Amino acid sequence: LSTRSEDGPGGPRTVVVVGGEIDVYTAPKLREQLIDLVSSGQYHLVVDMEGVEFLDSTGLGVLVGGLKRVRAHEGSLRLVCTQERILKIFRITGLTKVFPIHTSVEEAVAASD
Amino acid sequence: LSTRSEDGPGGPRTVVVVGGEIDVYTAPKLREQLIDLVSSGQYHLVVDMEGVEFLDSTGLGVLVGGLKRVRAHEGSLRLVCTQERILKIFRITGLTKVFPIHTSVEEAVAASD
Amino acid sequence: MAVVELLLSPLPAHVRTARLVAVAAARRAGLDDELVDELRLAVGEACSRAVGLHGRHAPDSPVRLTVADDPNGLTLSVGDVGPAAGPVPDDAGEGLLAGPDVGGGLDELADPDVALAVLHGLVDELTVRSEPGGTVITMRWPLGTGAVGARATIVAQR
Amino acid sequence: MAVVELLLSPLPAHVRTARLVAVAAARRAGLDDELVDELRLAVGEACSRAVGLHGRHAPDSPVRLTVADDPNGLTLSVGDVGPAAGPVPDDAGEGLLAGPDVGGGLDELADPDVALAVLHGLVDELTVRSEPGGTVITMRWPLGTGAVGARATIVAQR
Ligand SMILES: Nc1ncnc2c1ncn2[C@@H]1O[C@H](COP(=O)(O)OP(=O)(O)O)[C@@H](O)[C@H]1O
Ligand SMILES: Nc1ncnc2c1ncn2[C@@H]1O[C@H](COP(=O)(O)OP(=O)(O)O)[C@@H](O)[C@H]1O
Repeated sequence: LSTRSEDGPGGPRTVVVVGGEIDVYTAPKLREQLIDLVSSGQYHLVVDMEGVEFLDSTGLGVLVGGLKRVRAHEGSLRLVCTQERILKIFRITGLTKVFPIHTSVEEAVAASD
Repeated sequence: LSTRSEDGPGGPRTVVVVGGEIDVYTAPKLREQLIDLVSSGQYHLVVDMEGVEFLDSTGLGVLVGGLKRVRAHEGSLRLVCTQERILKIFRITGLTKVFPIHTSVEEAVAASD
Repeated sequence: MAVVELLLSPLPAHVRTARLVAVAAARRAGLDDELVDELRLAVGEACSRAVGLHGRHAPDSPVRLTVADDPNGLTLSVGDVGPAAGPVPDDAGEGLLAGPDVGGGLDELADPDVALAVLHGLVDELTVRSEPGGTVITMRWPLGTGAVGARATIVAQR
Repeated sequence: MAVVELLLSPLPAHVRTARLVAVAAARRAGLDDELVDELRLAVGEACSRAVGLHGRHAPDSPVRLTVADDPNGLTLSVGDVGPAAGPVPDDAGEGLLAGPDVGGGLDELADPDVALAVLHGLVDELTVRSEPGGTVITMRWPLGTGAVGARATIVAQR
């Protein structure tokens, strides 16, 4: 998991690169990291999921938790994901309607509401 | 598993390239293949184990069975193996005294008793 | 019929073991890659759900996963000792959004109803049977014509 | 204590499942790579042996593998329902060489005494307990100072 800052037309964006398996075992770590980011005032997040090999509903729960936290500060949480396997679970759960999902980090950083 | 013929100073040698995991699940296949080779008159075998990822006593049993079969025809069975993990089980079982073990196929093909 | 039964003390790490065992069985049975992905996720959801429930209600009881394969398909079942499964929300995402607020505790991490909703969306042959002692989730994947053909060939060779 | 229990119908393929589960537990517990290799082989030997014995004596009874980890080590045990384990040959290779002649049947493929001899040569902490109902092979690997140190650090952080 790594974090970097990029400047977009809407202001600075924090790009969070997530990898590996995000499940009931690793989700608590990701949750803490998202909480830390928001606590340190980073309210516009781009979560790059291209390196994610597995994601279950526990991982989704953590992303939804992050979304709620940034929204409480008028922030945003955008996802970058082109993997069909991963997108499938967003569709099943209806979360494609909740998260803006982009095909590249550039696109996500350039986006604004 | 592939088989090829090479000419050595002691005559033609059949090089058998073995890979993957040789255990109770795959050993029966290897056993059949060695039986087929001996049945078709190939009594001088060089078994190249460099691609073997796992070997257990069931696999050893098959190699010993092959050795007995070629010996019944005044043949030979030489092994090629430099992997410490694999050599360890030959040492534990005392089979380093039974099998000639070589560091390359060339060396094994060139060897004669 | 080849059967593997796995009893897991209810820890998150063991959900990975469950996925590993189920995926190995599925690959060996010749399930298509796409269905293997589906099965991996389904087993993960069912076991995360059970591990979460046991953690709260029965930390000393193991979660039980059974993998049975017959020539026509692969049957997996996951048993827990938690309270009866609730009705399935139409939209699992709603469950997550309706969940504990910002700052909510660990529950955010393993909502048993969301897991169930994902299973309903994911698995065609799914049975959820709640009994007084707990819930058993049973899932079945048929083995395709390709696999059946291969078996027929082996039989013919004998 | 984290415990995984695996009940396997006695098939060669299931020995692979047993290795997979044991290796995953060992990696998670932080066992050194070299010891993981040792454990993989040891679990394979113990389970191949049990699967072979069940195949002959109890095809309907499952082979049982238990993996338990505590802060100091990893304990694996494999239980079978076969006849009592014989004396261990000094030299496992002799067992193989003394085995069925050329053309000998399936026994060549899984000699329970050779498996036992390999285990004795391989595993430092090994117990083989034969009872009227079968044999239980128990193996233990200590978790090194590194792992213990890491745990101590976590405790200190709390
Ligand atoms: N936020 C995360 N998202 C996805 N996977 C993660 C995350 N954090 C850790 N992991 C994965 O969990 C596994 C175990 O992590 P560990 O080595 O304990 O992590 P760390 O050294 O970061 O504490 C790693 O293989 C890593 O890929
Ligand atoms: N003689 C052998 N020695 C070692 N591994 C083998 C042998 N034969 C097959 N295998 C391994 O067993 C696995 C399953 O083989 P399978 O696909 O059924 O083989 P095949 O197509 O050769 O019949 C393969 O991954 C292969 O690496």
